[in-house]
Amino acid sequence: MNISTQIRQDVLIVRVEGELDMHVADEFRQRIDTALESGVRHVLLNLKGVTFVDSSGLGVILGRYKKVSAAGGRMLAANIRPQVARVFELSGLLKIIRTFGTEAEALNSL
Amino acid sequence: MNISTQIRQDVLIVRVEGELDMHVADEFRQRIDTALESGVRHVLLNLKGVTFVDSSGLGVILGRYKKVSAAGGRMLAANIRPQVARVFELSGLLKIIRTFGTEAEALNSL
Amino acid sequence: MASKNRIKMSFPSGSENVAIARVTAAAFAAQLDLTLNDIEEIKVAVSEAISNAVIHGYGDQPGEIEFTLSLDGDRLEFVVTDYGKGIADIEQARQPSFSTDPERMGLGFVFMESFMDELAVESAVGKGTTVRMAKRVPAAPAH
Amino acid sequence: MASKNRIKMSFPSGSENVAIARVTAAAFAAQLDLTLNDIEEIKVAVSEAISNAVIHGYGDQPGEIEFTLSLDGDRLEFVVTDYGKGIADIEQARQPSFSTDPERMGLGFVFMESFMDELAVESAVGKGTTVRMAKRVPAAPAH
Ligand SMILES: Nc1ncnc2c1ncn2[C@@H]1O[C@H](COP(=O)(O)OP(=O)(O)O)[C@@H](O)[C@H]1O
Ligand SMILES: Nc1ncnc2c1ncn2[C@@H]1O[C@H](COP(=O)(O)OP(=O)(O)O)[C@@H](O)[C@H]1O
Repeated sequence: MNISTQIRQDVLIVRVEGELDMHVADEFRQRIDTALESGVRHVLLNLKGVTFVDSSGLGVILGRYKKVSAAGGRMLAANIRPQVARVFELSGLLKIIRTFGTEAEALNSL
Repeated sequence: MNISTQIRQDVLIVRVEGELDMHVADEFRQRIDTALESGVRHVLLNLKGVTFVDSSGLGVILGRYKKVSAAGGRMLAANIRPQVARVFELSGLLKIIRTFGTEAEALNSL
Repeated sequence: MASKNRIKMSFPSGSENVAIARVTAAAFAAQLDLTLNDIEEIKVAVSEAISNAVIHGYGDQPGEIEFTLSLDGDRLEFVVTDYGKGIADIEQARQPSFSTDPERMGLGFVFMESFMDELAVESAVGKGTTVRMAKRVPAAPAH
Repeated sequence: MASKNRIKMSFPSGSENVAIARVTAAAFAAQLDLTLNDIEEIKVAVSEAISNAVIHGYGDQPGEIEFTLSLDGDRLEFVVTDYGKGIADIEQARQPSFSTDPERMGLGFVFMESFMDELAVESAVGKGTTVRMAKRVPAAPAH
């Protein structure tokens, strides 16, 4: 897994690459939580480079969603690959995290 | 493995995709040998889609080289990926089969 | 193309082996002419079963996981065994959203069930757990 | 990241299992921070050893192949065992271009030797063959 983060106004953009499973779950969680400490409001996950996700990866995303929404922010996702989207859908996460084709579209929606 | 063949004047162009190992060696050999029966002179292997080759795959290529050169023809290769080229090189095949960046360059050399 | 095959694997409990098992399962499944979707489903189901053995079966304890992949005609079967903690109430464990770990989603068995055609769980507390999953695919051999 | 790991596999002799073993080896090696070249070399060496077990060890006979992958610090080891025909003269067999099969190139051992840092062959006629290969890589764990 590779993660890079960028802050644009009150949005934390998280760009992830690789496979989101239990092996990387802790690091994935910590990287986002650390970046959240800088006091942004919303989170945009760019999942373009994510080739695999299972319930361990989804669990981290759901946890961050809860944190962000408890603080009044929104969580969005962009560039989800079709096979990853299916897993998101089955988990119910697509009902609470809006997805967009591109980062720009997601940012515009805020 | 996927193979398609095309005849251009006296050249049989063989475009291969996939992994050339012992599992596909027989089919690889037969496909080329059948196409050779139509009486072409030279063979051009386009290896663009070949992601892996080991000594079983090289053995088939060497066998075809011998057949073609015994009949006075030449064997050329185009679009070899770097990691595949290393295996070719170590086997000595690069000394007897000339390689080119593109099919067009290879055809021009004949 | 073989219509029967079987690979046995065994490895220590550890998160680094989840991806290896998943990749092996995908390569094993590629013997059949599957869609990318089918392969993805198999990878997720296998990932869940192996992750469960690591997380719930062994927790922080060392232990060995057995993973058997078999093909018989159009039926792909994956069996994951651990000799860990075991499951007291299998029916409850299989309920969507049920998890004994507050940090987890309780979706592992949901994914295994949705993505495979058969799922059977055997378990004995203190002895371990065996998860048997199978997928049937049209018998059109690849390559 | 674990600096020690070990996966045991066993499968029937058959050409369809060569790619599966190769892919598993690549996934296993990916625990370390290897170059694509290193991974490619491992794939070729493993492919040669497993192919030899299938082609020369068992020929057309059925038989079981054991494949063990281990990691210890910066050392990756791959061991391939068959219980087939065995090799009468190991030194001769390892010579470049030597093959008992006129259709083959006699390059299997050459590739294993060139692409790995250690190669050891044990064999007994009628009992089988074990090929042990190891590669040392800088201990910079990936992920
Ligand atoms: N191999 C196992 N060993 C022991 N308990 C298990 C095992 N697999 C599953 N369980 C139990 O079943 C519950 C539900 O599993 P699952 O649906 O995969 O969700 P999750 O992994 O998110 O908890 C787990 O929380 C755990 O209590
Ligand atoms: N697992 C094995 N069982 C029996 N004989 C083997 C085995 N591996 C290699 N050999 C013998 O060693 C020879 C050389 O092997 P190798 O260098 O891989 O070349 P090739 O596979 O092209 O023959 C083979 O031709 C065979 O006689």
